[in-house]
Amino acid sequence: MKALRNLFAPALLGVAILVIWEAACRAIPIPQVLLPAPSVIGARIATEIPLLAYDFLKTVIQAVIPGWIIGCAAGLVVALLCDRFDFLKRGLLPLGNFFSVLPLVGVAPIMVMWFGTGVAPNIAVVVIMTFFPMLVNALAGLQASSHLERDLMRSYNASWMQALTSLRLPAAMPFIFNALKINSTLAMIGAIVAEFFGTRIAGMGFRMQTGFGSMSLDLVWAEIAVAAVVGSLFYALLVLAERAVTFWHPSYRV
Amino acid sequence: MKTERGQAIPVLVICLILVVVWYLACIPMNAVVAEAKIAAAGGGFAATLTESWNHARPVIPAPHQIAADLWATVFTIAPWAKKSLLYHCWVTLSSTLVGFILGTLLGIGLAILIVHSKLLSKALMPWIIASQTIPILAIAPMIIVVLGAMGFTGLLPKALISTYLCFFPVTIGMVKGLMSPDVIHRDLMHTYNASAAETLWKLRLPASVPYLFTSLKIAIAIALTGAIVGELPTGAVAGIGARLLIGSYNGLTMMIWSALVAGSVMAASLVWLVGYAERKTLARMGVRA
Amino acid sequence: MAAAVIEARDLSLTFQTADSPVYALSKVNLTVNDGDFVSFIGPSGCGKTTLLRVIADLEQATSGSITVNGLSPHDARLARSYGYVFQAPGLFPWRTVEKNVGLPLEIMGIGDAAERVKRNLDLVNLGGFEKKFPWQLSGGMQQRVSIARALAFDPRLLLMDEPFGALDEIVRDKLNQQLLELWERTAKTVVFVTHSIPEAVFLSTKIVVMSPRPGRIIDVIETNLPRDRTLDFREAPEFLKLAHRVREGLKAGHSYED
Amino acid sequence: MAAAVIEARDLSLTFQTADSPVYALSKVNLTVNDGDFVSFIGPSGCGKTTLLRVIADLEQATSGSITVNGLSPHDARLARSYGYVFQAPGLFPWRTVEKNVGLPLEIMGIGDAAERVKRNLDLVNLGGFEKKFPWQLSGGMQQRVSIARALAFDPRLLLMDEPFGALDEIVRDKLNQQLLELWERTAKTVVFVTHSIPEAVFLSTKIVVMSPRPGRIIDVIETNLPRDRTLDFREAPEFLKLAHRVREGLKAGHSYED
Amino acid sequence: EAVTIQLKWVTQAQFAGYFVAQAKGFYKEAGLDVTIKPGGPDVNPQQVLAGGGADVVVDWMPSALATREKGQPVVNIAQPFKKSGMMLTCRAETGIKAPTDFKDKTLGVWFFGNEYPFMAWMSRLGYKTDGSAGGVKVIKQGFNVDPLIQKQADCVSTMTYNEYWQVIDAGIAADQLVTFKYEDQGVATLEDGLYVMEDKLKDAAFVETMAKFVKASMKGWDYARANNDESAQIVVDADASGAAAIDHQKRMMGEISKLTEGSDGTLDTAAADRTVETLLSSGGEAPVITKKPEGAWSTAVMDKAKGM
Ligand SMILES: Nc1ncnc2c1ncn2[C@@H]1O[C@H](COP(=O)(O)OP(=O)(O)OP(=O)(O)O)[C@@H](O)[C@H]1O
Ligand SMILES: Nc1ncnc2c1ncn2[C@@H]1O[C@H](COP(=O)(O)OP(=O)(O)OP(=O)(O)O)[C@@H](O)[C@H]1O
Ligand SMILES: [Mg+2]
Ligand SMILES: [Mg+2]
Repeated sequence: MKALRNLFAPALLGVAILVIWEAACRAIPIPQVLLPAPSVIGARIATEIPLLAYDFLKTVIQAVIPGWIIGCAAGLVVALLCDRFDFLKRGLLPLGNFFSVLPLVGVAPIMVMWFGTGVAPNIAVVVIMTFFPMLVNALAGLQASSHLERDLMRSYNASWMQALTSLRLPAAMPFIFNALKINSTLAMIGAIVAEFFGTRIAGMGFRMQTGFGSMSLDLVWAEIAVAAVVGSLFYALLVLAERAVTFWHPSYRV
Repeated sequence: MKTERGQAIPVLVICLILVVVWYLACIPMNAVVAEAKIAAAGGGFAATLTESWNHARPVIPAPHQIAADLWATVFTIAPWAKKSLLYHCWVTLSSTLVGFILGTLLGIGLAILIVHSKLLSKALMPWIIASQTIPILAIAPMIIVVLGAMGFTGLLPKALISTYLCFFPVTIGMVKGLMSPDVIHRDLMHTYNASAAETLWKLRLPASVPYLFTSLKIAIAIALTGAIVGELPTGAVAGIGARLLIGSYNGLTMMIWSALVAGSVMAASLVWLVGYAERKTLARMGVRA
Repeated sequence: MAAAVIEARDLSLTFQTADSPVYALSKVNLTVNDGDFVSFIGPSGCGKTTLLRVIADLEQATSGSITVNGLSPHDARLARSYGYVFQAPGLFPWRTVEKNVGLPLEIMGIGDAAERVKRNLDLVNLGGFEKKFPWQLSGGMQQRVSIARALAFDPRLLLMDEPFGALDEIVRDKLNQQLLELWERTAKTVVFVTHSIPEAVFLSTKIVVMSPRPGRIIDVIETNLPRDRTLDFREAPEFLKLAHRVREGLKAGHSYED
Repeated sequence: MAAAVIEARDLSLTFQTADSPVYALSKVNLTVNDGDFVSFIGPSGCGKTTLLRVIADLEQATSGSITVNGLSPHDARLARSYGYVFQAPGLFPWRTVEKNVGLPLEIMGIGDAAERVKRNLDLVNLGGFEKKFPWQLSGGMQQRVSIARALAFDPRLLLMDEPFGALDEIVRDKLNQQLLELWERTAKTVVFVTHSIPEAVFLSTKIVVMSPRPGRIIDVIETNLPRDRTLDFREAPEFLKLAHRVREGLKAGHSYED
Repeated sequence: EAVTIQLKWVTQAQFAGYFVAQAKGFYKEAGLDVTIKPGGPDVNPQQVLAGGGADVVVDWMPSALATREKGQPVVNIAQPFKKSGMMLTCRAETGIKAPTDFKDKTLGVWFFGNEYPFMAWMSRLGYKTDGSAGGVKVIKQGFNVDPLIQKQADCVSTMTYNEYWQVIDAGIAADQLVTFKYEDQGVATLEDGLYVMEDKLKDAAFVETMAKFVKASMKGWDYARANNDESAQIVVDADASGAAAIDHQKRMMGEISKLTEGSDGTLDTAAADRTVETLLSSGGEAPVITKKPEGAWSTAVMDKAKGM
């Protein structure tokens, strides 16, 4: 019941947007090749479900999820290494910043060169995109515990690992979840854009690109709609997980 | 401050390790493209090294090749000439900065709205998230065309793409940050019957500073990505993105790599700048070292 | 008879927690008149803080009614009727001591802030620490800063939750006297939580003894002592009699649980 | 003579702050023997917490020397020689009460955790609150959880910073007695910060009176009272004499600053 | 009069005619103020045309026909390119000698609307392109020839005037390569033509302007053919990215000249019909066009231009 009420407001806004969009497309005939009306897109989605499902498999299951997991894990691990070894923090971290924006456009073709024509380069692009937000957030999060709490762990002569698992990781969770959430959308964008530059001839990005080429803008928007729904669900799952893990954070005790 | 002073040596050591690994990696990675030349040069160890480290179209160029190209495009050409890498860096940087500033303002503004209105947060948040799952490269051409038709060309469309990409991390981070003040502090403001604006200004914003800067670091990196992506549908006439694209299109490996290096250096500098601002701000706020 | 500043009728508050509900307040009846100095005393966890928070509109009662200055707690809060000293100092870490004390003045737009800040910091004997940040202070000093902060805007009603808990006897005695003087001079109404029986007896016109599980009032003692007391008064027989009565009440409350 | 557990010689500690340096400890000399119960008493801000933190290797002295169990504080900390009750509860918000108390046991890999947690929670009278989260407890209850946490792993040396500050007299008396029993039974060494003169006299074998600006020791009083005291003992003339001496020392320390 | 032209791709000798006409003042002579917008992989000229960002665009016919079928009436007004420059380039060592050898080979293909002639060709050859055995394995080729150089593909798509030479530059000698021109395989489609919105042609003034534009552009093309080296330099100068290399542009200019040779801008309707036929036979899950287009080319502008 509560979930339903929570859905009501965004749904209302969504319906409003769609209605305005549809009306605009009818009133001032916006060229179909620029922006198709929602009704047209809806019709296309209805007829292309198998194709959309196939592209979903190719992009989300094969590239987004593995890439997101590897990228987030890598960011976290490097953050932990930097935290553990001061030498790395001083030496590696400034260099880590260099990888913050390896521009997709340049990296994607290189990834194809390095990782071949399969799904690997797409995963690699997602990894590169998601790595930095996690690194930065995890580092900030690891600093988030209070002095008193850290002194307590010191008084127990807790090892670095123990302090990490009992105190610093839990305290870092709000930051880590921020990264996971940001990365969930970045991973979608990354995987799709990687397909623009990749060699595979299936997937949401590929379909969008060829859709452009053949001026099937309705197909492009159908894929966009799928991306939006999938991305939002992905995000919603993370919000639920966040609430379960960081229930103690003041932001949940209004 | 302490870390900065002690940074030079670790950075150098790590760089050195990277360079060595890089050179070593060149050998197997360039084997495919270089094998013919290696054979032509008579094979053997020396030939393998020289050919895989000096191939004109390598899978991965050796560091000195990139350095040479950087030298040629940065230092031997006037910075305003269009063959100069500096010129292209500036083109990208300018739209990055505009996009970053707009994105930060938008991100903070949205976060403030979301924190203050349950209804808005419920109605807006899903759409903000959905907006981020739309691959920007897919709609960028449309945005550019529409903006172009409305008379906006040049810097602004590219900056808007940056904005679109970079406001999101700021919003997410700031929503958390603005909600992070301790219960006792919120109660205190409550007892003063402080207005929402005062609570925001005196409590929520200061408490959100660690979240803000973390978000800004990510946002500025993403803004740069956005600016580069935005250059593609605008005819890729100038900027790092144009260099990457045209380098890639014409098979100019070194041009791609030096553009990549330039982009990374810019990104690292920008992130460093944000980090510097963070340290200064935190010091002014009396945060314990 | 003076007008009732706080009037609680059958006030109950139950916290719902994951495992079992906590009955923090149960059928509390209480009248605080204008100019009263009321102390709450009772074992840890008996609902003193909770009652104070209900008065301050920081917690909503589950049942019963309460008025503050004749208004609902909500309206009273909107009218900025009271100053609250929390049980923990709750200073803003990014503000110096003087900025922390000046916070309510900024928010309420009160002038002569600098002068007020100085006066109240001197009152709690923290002159010279204006520019320090909270983490550079000892626990007791932080507590004193929070007292200065609540006094700074001169509220008619003071709600103080164990303000002197972290202070040594000498400072405590001094602050007790200063608080008493302030109260006499300005005719404020004070609601005060303490664990010290002598402190409660020395300061109060009315002592409310509470008991836990469920949190409730088991005794209300009107002291009827002269307003101008000195510290020596603590040796007087009436004083000792009252203290004894409070102690007995407390014990009775305790016996209930062990 | 028993071996010295803590031995400080000319210990000084100065905090550098943005405006002026704070002389938190100045030429402190102190010997704590095995089995001693030592109380630090002194005005707020006189360096009690700082001294405790130096012993615990949480703060480095600027000059002078100190040993703990014959080791440097650092090595003593590595040997997990002490349990520390901080001035603030410092509970982890994501852990329930029982998990908080069990934390040191987890970290030190001590078995029979469940039993120890239960025993110590009962000791501080918090049976039934095992599953609550810290923010669901009153201030005094949080403080008691942190006491239980420090006792849980049964350290030979206990450093306690105003552990009973937020507790009412009755609970406090009870815990005083229990602490005393524990101390007698296990022959622990206890270093204890308090603001209550009766508490200090009642519990201690040695009372260290401190004074601020600069933080220093102005008197060390060996009580030489029998080990098995009961609460009534607080009426005894020796008790009152000692209390008087402590009070005078405290006043002397104070007079220095006002 | 102001005219904006949107190119299909980045600044290079492929569009030399327009840059030359601009640089040599042919447009100005005709009383035109022309803005040339370079394109790129993300620019769809038809979209720019629909969005009002350009008056006239350079595009390939398949894309234009697709747009037309989607309800956006664009019309070919002139066709400076007579021949297609598209081909498939294979490494000789793969053993490919004829189209019959493609079986189970990996072929790089450009998508983004350029895949249809290829698909038509394959379906004519009887190869499946869905990756099943006995067919060909298709990979999407980026806008360069890396897959061939790195041996990720056996053949890649190239233009005679551009990518082919990148292969050569990469150190693979011409005799190690086998090429198949689409022109020769009978699956060529018309490339760089000029397109405008159909309804605008009703406006005589617009037709007049376009006629001037086409005439001046063709003058540019003639000049470019006659002065290859100078034109290449003009292109390099016009490139704001600083990436265009003079040697490469000179060579491209030479090849482009072969494709524009003999064109005065008039569309060869037979070639256009062949394009339509090829596209209709391409099949696939998203056919570019499903029916024969009506009125997709107009002689109005050329007629006028010839009369000037
Ligand atoms: N937010 C909450 N959620 C659940 N239970 C709570 C909450 N706040 C307080 N309680 C419970 O309510 C009871 C009363 O708490 P309260 O803080 O009023 O006690 P108190 O009298 O102030 O004690 P102390 O002297 O220790 O500060 C306690 O049992 C406590 O566990
Ligand atoms: N980190 C710090 N930086 C600067 N000054 C500090 C710091 N910690 C403590 N001080 C100062 O050192 C002095 C002694 O502080 P300490 O906490 O030891 O006092 P205390 O005796 O424990 O007082 P209380 O009874 O109020 O807890 C105080 O004046 C305090 O301002
Ligand atoms: Mg309380
Ligand atoms: Mg202290």
